[in-house]
Amino acid sequence: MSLVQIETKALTGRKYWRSLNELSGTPAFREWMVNEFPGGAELLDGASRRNVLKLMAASFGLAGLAACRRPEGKIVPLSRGVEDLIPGKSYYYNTVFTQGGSAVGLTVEAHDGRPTKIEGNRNHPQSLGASNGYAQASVLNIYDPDRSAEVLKGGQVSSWAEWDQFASQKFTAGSLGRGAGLRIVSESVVSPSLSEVRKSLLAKYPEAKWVEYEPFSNENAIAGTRLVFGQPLQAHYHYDKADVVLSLDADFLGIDSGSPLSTKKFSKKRRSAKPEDEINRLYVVESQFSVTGAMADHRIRSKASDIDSFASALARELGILSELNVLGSADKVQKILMALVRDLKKNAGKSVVIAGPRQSARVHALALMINQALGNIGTTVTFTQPLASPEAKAFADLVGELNAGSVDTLVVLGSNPVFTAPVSLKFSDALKRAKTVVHLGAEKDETAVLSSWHLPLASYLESWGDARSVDGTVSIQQPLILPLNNGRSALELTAQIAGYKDQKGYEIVRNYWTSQWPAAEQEARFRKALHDGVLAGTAFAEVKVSADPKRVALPAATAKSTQVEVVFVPSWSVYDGRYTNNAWLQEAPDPMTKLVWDNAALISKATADKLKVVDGQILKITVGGQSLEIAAMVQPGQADDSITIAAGFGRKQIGRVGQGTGFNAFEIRVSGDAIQFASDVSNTGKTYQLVTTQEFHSMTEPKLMDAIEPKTRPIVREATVEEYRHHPDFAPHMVHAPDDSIYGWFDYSEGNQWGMTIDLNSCIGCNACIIACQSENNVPVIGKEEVSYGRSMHWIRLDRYYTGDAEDPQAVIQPLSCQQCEAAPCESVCPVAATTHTPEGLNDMTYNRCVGTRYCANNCPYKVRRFNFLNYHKEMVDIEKMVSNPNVSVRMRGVMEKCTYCVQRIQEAKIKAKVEGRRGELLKDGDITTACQQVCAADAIVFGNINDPESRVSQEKKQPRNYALLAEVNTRPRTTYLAKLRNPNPELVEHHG
Amino acid sequence: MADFALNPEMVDKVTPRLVKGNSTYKSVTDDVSRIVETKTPREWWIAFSLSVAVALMMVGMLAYLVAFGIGTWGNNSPVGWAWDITNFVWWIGIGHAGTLISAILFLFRQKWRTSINRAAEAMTLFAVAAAAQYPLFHTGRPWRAIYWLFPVPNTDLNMWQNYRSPLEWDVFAVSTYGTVSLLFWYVGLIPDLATLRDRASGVRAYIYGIFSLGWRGAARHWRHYEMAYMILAGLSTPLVLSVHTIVSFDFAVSILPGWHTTIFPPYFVAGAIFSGFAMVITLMTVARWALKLEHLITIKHLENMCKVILATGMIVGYAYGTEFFIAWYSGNPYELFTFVNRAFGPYWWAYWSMISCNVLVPQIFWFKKCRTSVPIMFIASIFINIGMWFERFVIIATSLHRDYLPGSWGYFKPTMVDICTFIGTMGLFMTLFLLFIRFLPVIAISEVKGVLAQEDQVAKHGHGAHH
Amino acid sequence: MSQQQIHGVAAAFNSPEALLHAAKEVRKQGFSKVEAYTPFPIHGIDDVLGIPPSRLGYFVIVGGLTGTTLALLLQWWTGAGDPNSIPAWTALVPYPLVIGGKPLFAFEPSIPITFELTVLLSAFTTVFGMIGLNKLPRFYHPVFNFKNSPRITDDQFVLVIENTDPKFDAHEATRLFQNLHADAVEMIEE
Amino acid sequence: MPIFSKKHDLIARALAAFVAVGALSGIAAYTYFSHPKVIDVGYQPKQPVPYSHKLHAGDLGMDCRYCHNTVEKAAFAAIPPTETCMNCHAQVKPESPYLQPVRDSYATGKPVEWLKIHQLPDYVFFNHSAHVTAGVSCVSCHGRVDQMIEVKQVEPLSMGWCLECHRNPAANIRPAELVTNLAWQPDRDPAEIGREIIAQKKIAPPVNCSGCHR
Repeated sequence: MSLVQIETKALTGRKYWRSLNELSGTPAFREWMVNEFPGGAELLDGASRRNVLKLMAASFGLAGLAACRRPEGKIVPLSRGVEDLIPGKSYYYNTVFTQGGSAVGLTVEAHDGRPTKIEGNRNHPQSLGASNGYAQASVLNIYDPDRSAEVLKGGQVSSWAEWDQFASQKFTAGSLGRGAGLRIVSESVVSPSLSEVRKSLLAKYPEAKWVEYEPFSNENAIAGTRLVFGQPLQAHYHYDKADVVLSLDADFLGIDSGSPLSTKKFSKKRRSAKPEDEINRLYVVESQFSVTGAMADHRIRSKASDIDSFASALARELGILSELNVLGSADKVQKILMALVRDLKKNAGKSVVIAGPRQSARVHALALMINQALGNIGTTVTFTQPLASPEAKAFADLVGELNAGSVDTLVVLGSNPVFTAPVSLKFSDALKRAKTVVHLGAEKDETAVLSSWHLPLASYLESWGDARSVDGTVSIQQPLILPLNNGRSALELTAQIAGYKDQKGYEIVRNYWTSQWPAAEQEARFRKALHDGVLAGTAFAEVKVSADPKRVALPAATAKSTQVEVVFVPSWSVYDGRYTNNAWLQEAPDPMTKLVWDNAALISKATADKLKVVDGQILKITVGGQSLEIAAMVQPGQADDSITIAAGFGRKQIGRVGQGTGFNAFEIRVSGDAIQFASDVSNTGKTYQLVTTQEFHSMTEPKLMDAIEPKTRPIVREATVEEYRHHPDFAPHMVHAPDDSIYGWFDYSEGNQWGMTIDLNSCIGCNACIIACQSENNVPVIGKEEVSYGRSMHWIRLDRYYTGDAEDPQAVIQPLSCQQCEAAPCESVCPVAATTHTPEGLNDMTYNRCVGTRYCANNCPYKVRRFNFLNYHKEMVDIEKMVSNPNVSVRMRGVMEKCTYCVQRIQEAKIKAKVEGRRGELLKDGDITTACQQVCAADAIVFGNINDPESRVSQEKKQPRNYALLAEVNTRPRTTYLAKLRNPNPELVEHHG
Repeated sequence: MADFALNPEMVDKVTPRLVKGNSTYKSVTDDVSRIVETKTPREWWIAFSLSVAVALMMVGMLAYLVAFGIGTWGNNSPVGWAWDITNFVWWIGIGHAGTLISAILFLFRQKWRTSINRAAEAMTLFAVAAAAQYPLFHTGRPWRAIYWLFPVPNTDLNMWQNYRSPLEWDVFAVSTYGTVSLLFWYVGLIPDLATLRDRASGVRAYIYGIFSLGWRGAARHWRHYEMAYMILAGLSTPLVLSVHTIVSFDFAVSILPGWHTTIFPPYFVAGAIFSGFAMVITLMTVARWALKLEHLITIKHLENMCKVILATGMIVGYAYGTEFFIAWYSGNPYELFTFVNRAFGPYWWAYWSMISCNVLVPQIFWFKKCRTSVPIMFIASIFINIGMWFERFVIIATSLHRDYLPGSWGYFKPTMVDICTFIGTMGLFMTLFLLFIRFLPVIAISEVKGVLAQEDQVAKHGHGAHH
Repeated sequence: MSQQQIHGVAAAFNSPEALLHAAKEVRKQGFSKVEAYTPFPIHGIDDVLGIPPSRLGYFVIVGGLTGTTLALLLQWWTGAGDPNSIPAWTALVPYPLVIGGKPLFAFEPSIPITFELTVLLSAFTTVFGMIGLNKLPRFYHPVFNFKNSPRITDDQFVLVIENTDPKFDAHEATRLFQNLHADAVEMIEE
Repeated sequence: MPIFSKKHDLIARALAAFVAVGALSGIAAYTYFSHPKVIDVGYQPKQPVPYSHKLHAGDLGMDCRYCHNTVEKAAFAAIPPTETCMNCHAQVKPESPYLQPVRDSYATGKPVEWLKIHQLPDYVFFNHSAHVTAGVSCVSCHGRVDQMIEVKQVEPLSMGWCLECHRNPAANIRPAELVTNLAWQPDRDPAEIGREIIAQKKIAPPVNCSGCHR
């Protein structure tokens, strides 16, 4: 195991900028510059000015010939070689990533000791090779120049030595006695070795308490199982066995899923290989438009607080409840409900009803009882013991103890409760009553500044540990680099406090596991665990349960409220605030709103009209006496009288990236509940610039002229399963494609020919491909202001269109990257031949030849080419550059860039084949996966050799619903789409004419 | 015919004389040379300082642009071209009138061209100089573009240009156009430079002497000279038509709705002539007044130009109509939307500005009163210049901002750098033009004398009397 | 002043008609080496002085065709030539690249550049041909010694009987011009 | 009096000729001197350690891959860690003052900072393993390193130069096991041998852009 230590101090000197507003120098002039010359104010930055001079000298100056020689370069080999390490080659290590109590196994690519790219671990049951956006972007966090890198004592710079000195005195029986005054707050503990160390800590201080706290937890789900089965359980939903899925406010394909597994399973059942195939049917009842809602065949727009009534009504119809149907009069909903009941009954044992984490224990219990009634328990819904159970009450009790003054020492491990705690608890005030507060965190965050000691936290890529995923499978968390910020892990700090026998992360983890194995096998088994990324046989056994509905004591249903509800959800980009300083995630547009660098109060059009508010105006929302001013955004599909706010934005103690982004939802999250009611919502009349990456949201043209009826463009092609069976080739037949050339087509019948299909029916629009591509291809981050000009740089974008009713639409999502047209319009217009075609059908983009006329982008009908309007990379702090993929050129200003099907991976595979003596042979599936394909949990993206009839991409292209986007323009794209299918309940299909 | 010996007054009534007053060879020489030879007036210095200041602003803006990138302009994705190419096409279009007046009217033996052709050709050159800023500086890396766009033999890269690209055609067309215009202008200047040489003394005589190449007006020289001038006129005529045709190919060869259309070449050429004549009027109405050349640049000249404007304005208006009709008639939904979007989409104001200035304003030239009123034609010409700028903006920005996939639609807003760069090119143009009227004969002296000689003959012997 | 140092005898007239008339007379007297210097081209003077039509047009055709050929060669060779067929030092190694699925060379997209280069080379030939045929630049010429010569570019029409004329006789020429009512007559130095 | 005398005409002509000749030779000189062949070929910086390739690779006959051990496996031909030097020099010439930097490096762990001679721009992705396994010898790009006391650049490493071989590789292809034999002199035409190997191994070097630029 080799680790490379990198001196970080030297790397964090330069300035990173997110928006030009931040570049403040002489205020008045600078302000003028920013206002008058958007996009150009970095002129005033000292470093840039030097660059200008250099550039001027290089381009205009008549430099002597001697100066023409390239600058002196150095080769600095290691003093002592590292066994098996080949410089410049990428290495892969398995590790595990934990967030919000769920762990996903990963395979991390490292270049010369720098982790650069995250992939899912194929061996891990929660990943199966896929991963999500957070995991993808987490690699950027370790190179965050604003990450906490110093021990702080009372806000002053201290050192680990001083801390160790302090700890050796503090954490002794002499000082803490039986630990009555010691309280530890952590995130969900899913690490077996940390549990072990915790055990020893609590043994040493029997009166100490350890509280797990998560702002977004699965507490209600577990409470639901307790209600129904009398014991806390973790439910597992097997969408791959379900023909009908009902989601009660569960965004199980999106934000409510900690792992890619549910998407993997769901898409398995969603996939259609031929017209006869049956696909599943998804019903979603929800308040905000989630990606799960976008996949739904039937989506019911409902206030989140009304979903209890819906669940009750459903239970009553299924004979579980005897209460009256309180659903009310909404005919449409009633009609869907009755059809749903019949559909569920028909598919008894082959359906899943799942409630979302924001719903109460009662709704979860109802969902479980419905599953029980349908015979789903044990088939599509199984249970294991729960992993961790953070309870809001335990945290509230802790605050009580703090306020009572009975807590002497509070240790906060790796979370930021001052920011995330329910505001009514006044945690920040309570915190001050503890004599000593120790905070171990990755950032100098809100909790850090109130603590007596702040200790830098080592990331999961920098420290040893382990983690259990929800199904019980254990993975060893294997570091790829020594802590860049000189941090320690929660495991190590706990061991220090507990006086555990081992103090180093590696020893703790290794000894914990090997001590359970026979001595002879220890080394081999540990090595295997590291190699595989999973510890075989650690999955929990299924707990067989059955409930007797009559004995379930359901809490009373909450009455419907006419008040405006506020629903708090974790953000797609920053989760609970832990990624607020992560530029990749900030810049990835929210899948549905397409909002970047901000959150907003999402409201329906009707609610907006009622409040007399338009997009970008600031609302004042008051909940339980606390109020928040937040920009409003009208979101189609949002339930009336329901406001959804993504949490995690609006942080005050934050680095340069997250500074000034969004609004802090936690300011009005009075209690721990996700759904609360606003006592007052009013328009302040103030405005705020919300920036989205998409300005027009329909495939139907806007109506501009009375005489001309707007047309709907055949972009995302969609049919019901029924229609598909009648017209299997409906998609290609939606337009007339000429497929003709005055010159004749170029011959691409020989050798490898690259192609791609994107199954619009599988794609859920989760953004993971955007971030994977960004990470793989060194795609720059440009900041809110640049995005607002329309200069987004993502090589793959997700176009989201609404169809149907303006207030209650359906949504379709289409990933769009370079289509690698055989008759590429971009190529023929480039005056310097910077974009050309390879014999393998790739549309090459030669950055170093490009002079930046932008003609190619203008002539691209898909608008997938991206131009470096400013020097986006130049302003990166050196340490952040360490995240770059060395196999891809970093593009300078003035150069066009775009997707190349990850040509660096293609070339790497080809060279590998050559070195292995397979010259001239066709490459097979598996030799190359593109970054977007690899990350895709839905397996919607398939890349491969279209000259190989066995390849998956060839197979997919043979499907009748395969179509080329804009085939009518005769570009002959290599990327084709598989049309989207919907599977509506035949009872609910309205037949026209 | 000789029987109808007409007196000069009668001749003037039938075909108004192109040279007014009691002009003689001597007076023509004096009147034109005097502008160059008298002490530089204060007004010129004021105008010149102002122009230079504005031109320097352009230089500053371009330096800023080169230093920081195209992002200092408002261009974005999808609107990759905006003010840059709009301004380029506008300036190139303006240049066309000069070549047209000097070449095409020469071939058609339109004698009225002689008083204005020199200044119009100069305008061509300076407009091309202003336009030429954009093809270079609109690129993201002009320091590369400046030599990668030309077929320079190279051993280190082995790279050549892509000759399928309309932008590469543009490189050839614009540089050829600039070069040939310069040659044409210079050839025309040679005898007049000799005139100035012969009147000057000291350093000025040397300078004019060097540039006039030792011209001595020998009959054997005039023989080659006239042949050369005619060939150049013959070459320039198709050239000027080709230049805007090729500029229009930048759009017509693309696949963008609103760009991909076969009507563009004639439409662009007509538009170029239209805007060019408007600019000639703008400049000449001011110049003839300021330089007191009303007897050489007569109302007759201006009226003829107004007629050309009326005609080309109607061609342009017809093209606008045809575009719309074809968009509907072709049944291409993308095309139709693009045109409806031009007129009624977010850029409706640009479209209707274009229609008002280019189609409605020239209609006043149906009236002789308007054609012969200098203030009216001056104001109208300004409107036409604005309208033609909007035409290019409408074609470029509105087609780009909403094309095939609504998910990629956007909107363009200019920045201060966009605006200042454009204003700066006007400074460059004016600077060059002011230098021109200060140091070079604004009217083709020898040509006017040739016309004068013929008119004298007419006056003496009546129509068609000679030969 | 010996005959060898004399370029010829110059006479100035004040109108094209007078010049034409004088030229006809001079030619009638059998002088062949006669040159006229005028502020603008005088219609008919070529015939009178026996100056043959300009050959410039032929040069231009050759120049133009060279442009056409060069343009087609450039576009064909750099895009579709065989890179192995030419040594690298020529700096003319072509690079055939597939662009937009189009053929390496096609006539249609080559038209604009071919046209432009034809015009460009034609124009160069025209201008430099004219300058060359006129043997310009020539800053010194004997005719500039004529005291009326600065007015050649203004309003004087000058006729010169040159020394090289076999019939040249300075006195006779002077007398002839005086008879033709020239404004000024002068023997001019070589 | 004329403005210009006869003398002026002569001066003018001489000046014109001078300018024309000057401009032409200027262009020629610039073209020549700015070419990588002139700028880069012959680059021979002073290295921190006076290491002689001639002694090691030539006279002692050490294989290139003893030090540059990753050349068949990776894109980058590794520069050996100090450790590799010390394998021998712990015994051989352990006291030599020339080896002081090496011993220092070994003792302190601080690397020896060698100067890079064969430098490609960052946007060029050259892969040693792909070339070496195809049978392109070290000598094709690096010259007779076994005869250089101090290494210098002998080839321009320009794009045109790369393409020459990519288009017509036969002359530079030899049996893969002979790539480090810099002095190899086959008894028949090397290009013929190259052609045979090309046919047998199906060597088809890319000439499209993404072959080298990514």
